[in-house]
Amino acid sequence: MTTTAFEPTAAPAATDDLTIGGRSFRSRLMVGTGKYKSFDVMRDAIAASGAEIVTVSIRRVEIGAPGHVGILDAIDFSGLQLLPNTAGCKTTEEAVRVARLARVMSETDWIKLEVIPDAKYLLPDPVETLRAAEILVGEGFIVLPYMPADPVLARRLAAIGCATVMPLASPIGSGRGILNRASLDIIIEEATVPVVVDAGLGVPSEAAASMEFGASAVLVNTAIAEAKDPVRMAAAFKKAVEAGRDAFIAGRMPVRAYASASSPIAGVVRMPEPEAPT
Amino acid sequence: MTTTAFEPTAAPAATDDLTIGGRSFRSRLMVGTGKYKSFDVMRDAIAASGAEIVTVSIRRVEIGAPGHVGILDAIDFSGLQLLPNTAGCKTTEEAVRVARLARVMSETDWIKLEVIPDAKYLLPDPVETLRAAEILVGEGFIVLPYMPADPVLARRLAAIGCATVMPLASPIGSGRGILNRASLDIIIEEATVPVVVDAGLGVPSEAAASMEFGASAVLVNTAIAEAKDPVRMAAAFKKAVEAGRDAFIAGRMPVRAYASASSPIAGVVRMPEPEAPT
Amino acid sequence: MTTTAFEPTAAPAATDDLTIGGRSFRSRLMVGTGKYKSFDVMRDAIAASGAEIVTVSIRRVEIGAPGHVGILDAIDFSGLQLLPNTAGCKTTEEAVRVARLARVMSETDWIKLEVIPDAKYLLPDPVETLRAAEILVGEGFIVLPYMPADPVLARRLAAIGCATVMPLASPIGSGRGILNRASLDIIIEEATVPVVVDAGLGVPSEAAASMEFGASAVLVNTAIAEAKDPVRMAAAFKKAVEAGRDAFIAGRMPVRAYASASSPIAGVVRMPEPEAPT
Amino acid sequence: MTTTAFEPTAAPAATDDLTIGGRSFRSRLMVGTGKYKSFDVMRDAIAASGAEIVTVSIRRVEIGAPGHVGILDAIDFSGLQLLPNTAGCKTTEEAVRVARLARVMSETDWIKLEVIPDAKYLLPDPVETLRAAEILVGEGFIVLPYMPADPVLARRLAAIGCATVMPLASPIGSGRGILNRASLDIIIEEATVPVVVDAGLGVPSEAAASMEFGASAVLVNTAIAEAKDPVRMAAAFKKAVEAGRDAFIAGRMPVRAYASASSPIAGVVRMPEPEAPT
Amino acid sequence: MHVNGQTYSHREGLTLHALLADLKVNQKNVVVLHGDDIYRAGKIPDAPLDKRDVIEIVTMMQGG
Amino acid sequence: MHVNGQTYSHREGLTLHALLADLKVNQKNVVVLHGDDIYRAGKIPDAPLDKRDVIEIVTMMQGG
Amino acid sequence: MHVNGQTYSHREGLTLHALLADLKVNQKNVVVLHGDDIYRAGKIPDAPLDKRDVIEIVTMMQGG
Amino acid sequence: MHVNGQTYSHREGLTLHALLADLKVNQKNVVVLHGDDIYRAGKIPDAPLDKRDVIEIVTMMQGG
Repeated sequence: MTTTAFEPTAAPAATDDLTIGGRSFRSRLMVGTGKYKSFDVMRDAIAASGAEIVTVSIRRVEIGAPGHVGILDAIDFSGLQLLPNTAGCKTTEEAVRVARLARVMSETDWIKLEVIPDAKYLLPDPVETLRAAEILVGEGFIVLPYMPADPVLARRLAAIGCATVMPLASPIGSGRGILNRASLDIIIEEATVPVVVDAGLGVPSEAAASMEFGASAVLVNTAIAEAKDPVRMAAAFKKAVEAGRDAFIAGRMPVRAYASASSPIAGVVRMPEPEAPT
Repeated sequence: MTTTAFEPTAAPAATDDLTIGGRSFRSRLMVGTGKYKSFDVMRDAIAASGAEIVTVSIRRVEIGAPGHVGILDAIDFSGLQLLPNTAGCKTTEEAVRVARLARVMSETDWIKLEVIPDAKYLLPDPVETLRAAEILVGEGFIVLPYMPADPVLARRLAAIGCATVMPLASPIGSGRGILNRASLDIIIEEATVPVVVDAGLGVPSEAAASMEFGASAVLVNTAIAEAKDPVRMAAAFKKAVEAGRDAFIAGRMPVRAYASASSPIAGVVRMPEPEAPT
Repeated sequence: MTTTAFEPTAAPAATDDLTIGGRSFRSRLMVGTGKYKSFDVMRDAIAASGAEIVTVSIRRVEIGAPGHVGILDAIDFSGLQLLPNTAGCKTTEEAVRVARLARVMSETDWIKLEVIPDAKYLLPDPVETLRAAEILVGEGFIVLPYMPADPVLARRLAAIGCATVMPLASPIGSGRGILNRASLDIIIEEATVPVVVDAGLGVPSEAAASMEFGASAVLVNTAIAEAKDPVRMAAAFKKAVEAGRDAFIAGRMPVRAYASASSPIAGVVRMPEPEAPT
Repeated sequence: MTTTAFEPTAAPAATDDLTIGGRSFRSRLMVGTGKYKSFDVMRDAIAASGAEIVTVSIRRVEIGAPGHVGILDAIDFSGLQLLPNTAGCKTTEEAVRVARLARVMSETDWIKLEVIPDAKYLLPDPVETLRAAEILVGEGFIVLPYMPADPVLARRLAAIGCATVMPLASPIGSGRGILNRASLDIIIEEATVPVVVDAGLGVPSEAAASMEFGASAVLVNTAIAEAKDPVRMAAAFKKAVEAGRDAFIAGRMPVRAYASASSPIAGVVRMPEPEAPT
Repeated sequence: MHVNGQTYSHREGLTLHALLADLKVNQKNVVVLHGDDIYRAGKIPDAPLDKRDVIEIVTMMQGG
Repeated sequence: MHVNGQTYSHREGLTLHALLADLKVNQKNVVVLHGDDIYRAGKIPDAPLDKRDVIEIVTMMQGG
Repeated sequence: MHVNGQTYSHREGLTLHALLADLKVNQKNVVVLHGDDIYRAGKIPDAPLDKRDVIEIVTMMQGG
Repeated sequence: MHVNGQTYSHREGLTLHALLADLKVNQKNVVVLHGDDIYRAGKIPDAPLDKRDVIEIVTMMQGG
């Protein structure tokens, strides 16, 4: 089950693959590995999500805990693109340092850049994120920066060579959904790299909507991990992202101010006029 | 392809079937047959939607048009539940009369009751809809009334024996999405019969959202028929409705005012304090 | 002093008066008298609101309570149009009966018709409201019906001779604001009598918005009575309703998809091109 | 108490003055001077708005246009705080240079800092805005930076000594209203300097709402200048801002999921039970 | 008989005025419904009451 | 008489079958309303028609 | 030299006052930037101009 | 010296291998930062440690 899940069989048109850092993906749903009740649930949820890109974090080992188990001891990530993050870093220096450790640890150049000074809303610092991204791009990383939904910042991050931009829909883990729609629309309109809606999505319909208005992908963690049934919710997000992408490609109907009848106007069976007396 | 579509193979848990008028359905997406460019596109779209309940209308034949082709000449509805509507009827009398014709025509007791006096917004008349529903229920029809998103009216329609209630999300064919969320929430909270969100849905995410907040099913016509690629859009709605229903059952995460970190708080790699000179 | 309050000195153009039941009013803010901590606060709040139409209810006297004080013992309504309601009535019969008692009690033909079967959301019954309205109009009442935001019902209530329609913004006393914007827009577009947005408004900006999108007036009770400072809140609603009405008359700017510079495009001080070496 | 309610001319408590750069203001509505049809309309609109802070721009004189008339030739700004902007500047260098010219021109240290690289949405550059602000604060300017609705950037701008932060509600001149509510809430919650909602407000209710959720002031230009009747619209914004501020101070009612009756529950006149036969 | 929804034990010769007196009703600003007849304060007749009568004595209260 | 909402000139001895033939109606998948009687295709009687009769000939069409 | 972004042909002995006169600039309410020096109306020196000079002559305009 | 942010009392002749042994670190799937040098599990040199050294021993964990 786990195995097959990592090799999606039913392949959509290759022309609709998502390409990041020169690598192609069929799934447009990225998932995180945080907050799961157990590794077993995590494994099954990742499988059910069909995700091909999975985020992890880098942390200090617990000293004096010989039995200490890291995620690599529990999960087989073969066939998946690991996306280590710099979560917890408050400055450019910390983020760059953790990125370098992550690169050696994960044996990939991919890094989800997070520079987040505040703990309450976990909002990224636009200035430090740009600074750190410049350094990491310079060191050959494939940088996927988590960022505020700021179109000007998105342009600058793309301009310096980031592989994607990852604007937030709402605060991390809040489940408040898409609170920045207007800004996301502009970011997508102007995008020269894939736009990944990251953080805040709480239900599959919000992921579907993100794809419908043109996002290239979405990243979901808490909404799956904290669902009552994470595996079923992961499957729901998989379907929703596919539905939203299909709808984007299929081309939505126009929005009308007024109604438009679904049934023919002509030929309705009406009461006849009363016969005029002869 | 068409054939198989009408006999869904992958069956969800029977316990999650939708039951209306004593009949069980696996699909929670009902589709209309209006506005398609061709019967071929309609046929493929219905198949791709996985719908098991399909709406049609009753109209006068064109006199002196010997080659006249009705939908029954073009589409094989075997295996589907036909749902004839009373679209175009402005009064209780007209609706009841068309319902009787529809019953003989379709050989089913199912009727989608529409009593709509105005042409601009095609909004149903609450008083006439209730009157007509009482008559038709009395005549043994299985009545699915199209109605304004009015919780009190919904209670009354259920109380007199309607098989479902079908509140509108927004005006028919407008594609404006869910404009009555608060009223729909109350209707669903108080519902004693299945609540089918009908009219106005424009994209799959809106169908998914309807299922997530507890609708039993949705009815879609224009959003599929008027998509640039109706067949792909039909498949998108199928996935979205399944995703929304799965999410409803899986149980969504709580919504938080603040953020909640996805990565562990402890063990972050921080810069050490500078060593005090010795 | 209270008296003068009921004769606003600064008069807007007489042409913008609100006319209901043949009587003209300068204020477009109607207020209720429920839920106040004291009659003194109520009196000051009504004065601060500038309201000229004030709602009251009819209730059984407490038997064996000789000192029983009704609102008429406490408040001087001279100069105000009393608007007794039928709150608490669940059926047409109860509402008609209370209306007749109210007429004798208040010495006015004005009645705010409420037929509300459920206690949780206090939503009006569309069918009973129409029935009761027909009877009361027939008896010469000036009927202001509280109603769901249902455009078809609004047309019917106006057609049978109601003086206004009073669609709800959200459930009574919920303070949830305008949850029925799309339906209210249609009701206002088609209106042949004044449209009074009633119930659910929680803050002045929602009253201002109602006037901006074309309501003729608003009715507010809980939002004022339950404010920490009801008198200041009453003054705030007064200003907001005037602001919204002024804006409606002044004619709003167009909404643009893109930006439009507020400062001149030409003549910006730019850095000069570097001088070519000579 | 009642008295004061009837004399809105009486100044609000001095404690509610808005203080920026050590100067106190009674009005919380700032207005721009762009886009007016004539200087006469501008003059009357500014007066009707009651604004005490007015924005202007700096532009090159038209060479060879001897009769060239600048705004100072047409409008008497005595008693108003001039707020020159750096509109049109795309880089830190341009903005700093224009700020220095503006300081000499206006004989004030106040500057509305705008660093806007793109013309389509006129969105400010977060990185350049912070850089320019640091330079100008260092030169003793009272800096009011126009900024994206980014809470982290707002904290940084306040930390380096800006006098206010001016997050945008939606793109300049779009009239799209408040599209960043969630971000504005966080900015206001964390604010250590006055938060001025700037750009995008289209109608007075949006200004009132901004004040209700805690903004210290709003800045409006296009919504007044492009109204059909700018002077009446200016008066409407004045009332709306006062209404919103009053409501903020008065303390809004709680929002409830359910209804709460405005009229007494007890003592409703009900039909009696039919008398049992004796 | 019924008064304001409660049963009231009728007695021989009871009239409307007597009833109001018994009940200690503050007659200022009240309206009385006797069967289908409605009387405002000050115009209430001293009508004889039957044991099947339904009486409502109401006043104006706060309301929204 | 009325047929599908249009007046139709009745003639002596006209029957339902004759009418359908005159109108060249493709009888497959139609339903006929004659007064209050409803007949499905194949079961339409050759009923005599009166000049005050109201006839509806309908079929199933697309609809939402 | 550059004046308000446009090239201006410098001539021997040209001064700021002469330039403003040439350009027929209404000097009321203008500010002049000469290199890094900024002068308000009425305080503009009659400085000699070099052919590499950059001059900005600005005023206050409408703006939001 | 500092190990994972905590001060660690350095002793004469301490090496990286000895430190990891002391700390009972499960060396599978860890990465070690020694100054600016980063070593993956299995490639960690037995480098001598100085009392001013900063050591980070990290692994991969859950995260979003």
